[in-house]
Amino acid sequence: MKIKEMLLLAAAGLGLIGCGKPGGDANTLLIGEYVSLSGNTATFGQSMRNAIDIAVDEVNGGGGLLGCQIKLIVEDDQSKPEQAVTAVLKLIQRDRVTAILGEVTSSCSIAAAPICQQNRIPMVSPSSTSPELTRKGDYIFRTCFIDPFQGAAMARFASQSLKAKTAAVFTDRKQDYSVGLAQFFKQTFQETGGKIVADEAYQSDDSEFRPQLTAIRAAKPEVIFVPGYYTQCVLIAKQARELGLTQPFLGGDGWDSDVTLKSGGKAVEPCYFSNHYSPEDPRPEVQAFVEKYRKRFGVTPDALAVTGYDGAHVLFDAIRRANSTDGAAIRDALAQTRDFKGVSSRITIDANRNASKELVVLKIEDGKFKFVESVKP
Amino acid sequence: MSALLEIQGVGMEFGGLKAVEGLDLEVAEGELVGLIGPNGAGKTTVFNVITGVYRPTRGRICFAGERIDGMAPHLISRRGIARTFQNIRLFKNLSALDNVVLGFNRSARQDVLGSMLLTAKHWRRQAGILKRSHELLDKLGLGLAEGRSSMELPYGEQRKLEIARALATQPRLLLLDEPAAGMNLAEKRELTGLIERLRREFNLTILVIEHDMKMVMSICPRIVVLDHGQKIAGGTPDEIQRHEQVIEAYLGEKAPSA
Amino acid sequence: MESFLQQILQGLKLGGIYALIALGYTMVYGVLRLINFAHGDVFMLGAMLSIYFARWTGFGNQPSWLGLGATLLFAMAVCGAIGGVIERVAYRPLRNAPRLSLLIAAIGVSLLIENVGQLRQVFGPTPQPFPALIQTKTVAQWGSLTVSNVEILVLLVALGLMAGLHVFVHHTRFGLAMRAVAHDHQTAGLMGIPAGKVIFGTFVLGSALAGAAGVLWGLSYPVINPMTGFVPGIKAFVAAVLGGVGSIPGALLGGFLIGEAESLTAFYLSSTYKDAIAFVILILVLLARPTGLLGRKEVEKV
Amino acid sequence: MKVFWQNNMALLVVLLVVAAAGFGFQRHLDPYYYKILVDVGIAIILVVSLNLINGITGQFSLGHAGFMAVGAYASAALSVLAAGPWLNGLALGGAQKMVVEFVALGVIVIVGGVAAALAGFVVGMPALRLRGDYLAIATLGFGEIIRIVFQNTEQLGGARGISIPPPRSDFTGVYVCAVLCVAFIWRLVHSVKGKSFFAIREDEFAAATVGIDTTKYKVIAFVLGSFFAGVAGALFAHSATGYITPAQFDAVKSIELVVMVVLGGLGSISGSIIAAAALTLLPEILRGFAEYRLVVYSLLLVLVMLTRPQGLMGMKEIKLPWHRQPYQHKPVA
Repeated sequence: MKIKEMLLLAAAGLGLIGCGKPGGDANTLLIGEYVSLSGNTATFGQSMRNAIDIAVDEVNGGGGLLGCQIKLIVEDDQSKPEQAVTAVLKLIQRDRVTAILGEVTSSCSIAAAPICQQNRIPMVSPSSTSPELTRKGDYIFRTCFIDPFQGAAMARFASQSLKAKTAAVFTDRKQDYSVGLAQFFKQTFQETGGKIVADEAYQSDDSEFRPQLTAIRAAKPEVIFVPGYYTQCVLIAKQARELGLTQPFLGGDGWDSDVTLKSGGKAVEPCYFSNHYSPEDPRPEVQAFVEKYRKRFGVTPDALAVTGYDGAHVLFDAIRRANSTDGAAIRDALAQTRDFKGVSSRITIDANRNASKELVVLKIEDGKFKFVESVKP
Repeated sequence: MSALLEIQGVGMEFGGLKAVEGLDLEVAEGELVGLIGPNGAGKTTVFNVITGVYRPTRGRICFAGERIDGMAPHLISRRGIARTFQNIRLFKNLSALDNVVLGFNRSARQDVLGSMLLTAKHWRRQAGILKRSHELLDKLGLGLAEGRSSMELPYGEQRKLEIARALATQPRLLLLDEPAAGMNLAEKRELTGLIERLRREFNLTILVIEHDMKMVMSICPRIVVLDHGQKIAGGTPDEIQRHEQVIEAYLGEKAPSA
Repeated sequence: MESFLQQILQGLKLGGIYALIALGYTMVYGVLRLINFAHGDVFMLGAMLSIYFARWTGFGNQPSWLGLGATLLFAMAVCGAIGGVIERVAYRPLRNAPRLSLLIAAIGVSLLIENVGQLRQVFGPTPQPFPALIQTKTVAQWGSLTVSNVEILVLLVALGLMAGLHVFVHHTRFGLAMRAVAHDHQTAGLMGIPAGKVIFGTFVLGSALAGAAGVLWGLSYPVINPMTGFVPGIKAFVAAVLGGVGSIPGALLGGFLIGEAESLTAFYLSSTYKDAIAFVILILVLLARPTGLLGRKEVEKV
Repeated sequence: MKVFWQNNMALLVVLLVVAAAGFGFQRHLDPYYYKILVDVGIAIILVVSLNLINGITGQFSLGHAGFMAVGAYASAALSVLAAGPWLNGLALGGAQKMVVEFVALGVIVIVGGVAAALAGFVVGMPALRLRGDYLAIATLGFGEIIRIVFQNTEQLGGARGISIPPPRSDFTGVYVCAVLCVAFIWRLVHSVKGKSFFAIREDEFAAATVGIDTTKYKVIAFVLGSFFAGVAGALFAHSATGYITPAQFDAVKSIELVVMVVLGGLGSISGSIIAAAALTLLPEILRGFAEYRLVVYSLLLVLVMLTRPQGLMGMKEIKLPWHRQPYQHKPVA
């Protein structure tokens, strides 16, 4: 009796999930997107999702792709790698999507990548920078630069452009992204003759950074490299200034956000960080995107929005060139992406399925992001 | 042959409050001793000290020639002292049978692995304990109640079940803390008979705290009186009834209900 | 020496806020034996709603004492109300349920607040800047040791509120009733104390303090998102337990100790293992004093 | 010996059915459902083992994810350093490969479990002196310490996580472990001596006075619970993706597991199984709600608690008809 009830319950549960109708009709092209809409990295996921929405609307407004309208199916992964796997399986198995976009964080992308690989569904991650990701297989691509490039670029910028001899590093030990950037920054900075005088750490959930900053102050570095996300970087900058640290900050693309300017105020100046684009860049494609994004969402697009937008367009472009919804064909087209004109820069996919693209160094000055220089791959 | 239980100069203090002071008490094998005194006299504290709930602040307690003060409660139980509680403390959500089975715990020297794999040896042992538990429950007239959870049982049966659980540990000394509390006259009479019977059948030595003077006087050949943590008298029921200090101690509170 | 004092000062400020949050935990625990998991989220709401309040009234644009006072009062009132509603809707029906069920209801409420908060239509997941209700200034400087007005303010408001609470608990009828309920639910009921009302009042009071803590947090760490409450909530909970859950001076002591422990370990021992070391200290303290520093030892009634 | 086989026949049959089902599912079941089923299996192991500690023995642990992490990382280390390369070197194929990988998974899983059990012992010995919420905080602390240590161990990938080579824990592997976990814990706590676990929860002091070594039983519950948490961790680490990061084992995960235990009913093993399945399936069922998914999820959680404060099953158990009863109650007259 009880068992029967239980089985009925379970069956009802599975039946409910079974409602989703797999595949699309002839006039729609299904693209899957898995992203963190809840959990700790929801703020990043939101940016990426917004930008991809714009990209899809553009393509659909311009007549669609391969004669079809793109239908984007977005699944939330709660910022958890194990949930990312489930979300991707659902997109592939239930919805039968043609290709997949996502995720922001490397840990979620790395967890989900093998699923795409096994099912021969091309996956493009717009912003996961861990080198590990694209080693998961030949269907896995990314359209952003990787940790070593970014970390090394900032180290060279510190020693060559800023002529810094000493640096402090302040790492978010909970974020793979931050740990990766810090490692390559330290390596390169030391190779170019610099010295790391302080190496401190925090965890993403922290709010009080003064103890570590006091230690950094005592080491008297010329620059402070903070490879974190803006959610903490703003607080770090504010507290550092309160403690009388006047050195410039260096950072990665995690600094790029309206939040940095709005909440950081004078405290985040001067700061130099590597990024995918400069919102000041006069190129029309940049200005068009920035304006569209501002109009729709009320804020300046951040790094994750820009990479999301470019990632989506690189994928759509590859599908167009492949002229097919076949996974292998799209994969080959993706691999042959050369000098794609993205908002961030020209994007070329290299032999390791990583994007070879320019990086820009921005400076925060007068409440704005100013272009300083660009670094070629 | 020395006494089964020897308490020498035991004192128990709680942050300056002396609950028991310089208590000497001997209970010989096979005796049935009553422990009485007004509320707050420290009777239950004596039980708690004997069963290892508290480590006495001074003095020594020997059981069967072995010092047990300061020993962990479960070790004292395994040496042969069992008890019941003033406010019944059964395992409420477990069945009556399970409560008794737990008393047999000590004799079931089986390992965790055996029970997980359900080995033949384990199965046999388990059957043996169940058989003895059934028998014990029958003996106390609880046979029909065994499948019910202990908190559903009527009050009188809960009291008896607690005694059954204590007996299952195969004690030599049984400490009963107000076994007749809350019982009606008929139940009390039955209990009196039960205590007598069990004592003979299980070869028990019993120390009993009881407020019902009539009952204590009728069943206990020897009575010890506590007041303010000190022993003020000891002797046969007749001697106690005439003892001046005892009468005084009780008048200070209320007349003994006899 | 200056660095040492600097760490002590940071620890005091952080500890003051932890203590304010911990008070809510400890008071509710006292009357209900419930770890109110949603408390950290009420704290977050205090900070978050203050942002909207300051924006709406314009207090955020122009630093002023009036603005600060008004925002603080607003946060306390609104959080008190929220706390009351949560108690009525989610906890009261479970008054006689097992304690852990109440805990799960609290976790559910906590998740609900966080998830609703993350919706685009509500707060959205993006961190929002907390307005500068007062201008941050360095008010004292000895060598490299700097003291800012925000730090002084946070400490003063936290201590003031705690002193107020102390007076309230020890010198009002409601406070007496609260202590009676905390001491023994049933007896208090028999003595004619309306336990239901007292519990409700305690929730309102504790939540109001969390609201105030939210504003102080916003002033010190001016970036707020819907998940902001989780970590300070857990830390304050730890502080309450460390001090001896149920004890108001314990919450105070626990809060300051956690604040100092975090601050000093990060500076002197290891920033990498800071949280781990803080937890090791906590566990060692608990092993030495299994009911917290100022917790009442529950004497087993046999 | 005959009794032993009689007692274990049903279990063997269930294990064979699981193996057969696993074989079938792998070929014919939609991989999305397959993955969810595997997740449910891992959740069952975690929740039932936590129920042994929290529900059955009444010790409030908030650190289960930490022990899961120990199992996951110990097994990961074994796979990366030894098992993975060794299996690769064998270059097997077909059925042979399947069998060897299954056995290798067994060894890996046991190593994960033993490592977690050891951690459970080291943590449990001192911590179990604490009661109630104090124990909760201490275990929460231990869980966080374990996570932070892994986060800073570069050899195991640190915050960047670690990729783990095959063998993979498939349906068969996970459900064999789940069935054994449920069977062992069920048999233990419903055996004559195992009733002691319940007794400690009901009244720790009374339990001691009937001769139960309460410390020993609490440690057994903690160590055994940690063992299965480690087993689940090892299975989790070797699941389809073969990639773990320390952040997956944070306090939030521990809280999630406590929620499942209480929702199922404290002390009810069948309740734990139902709750593990229900709360793993629920977010998937709710996918239709898009961004409101977790709002609905938390709302449901509160509503269930309000309507069923005892949890779904209370203390009751669903007993299988073929369950061989060690206990025979006389019928109530």
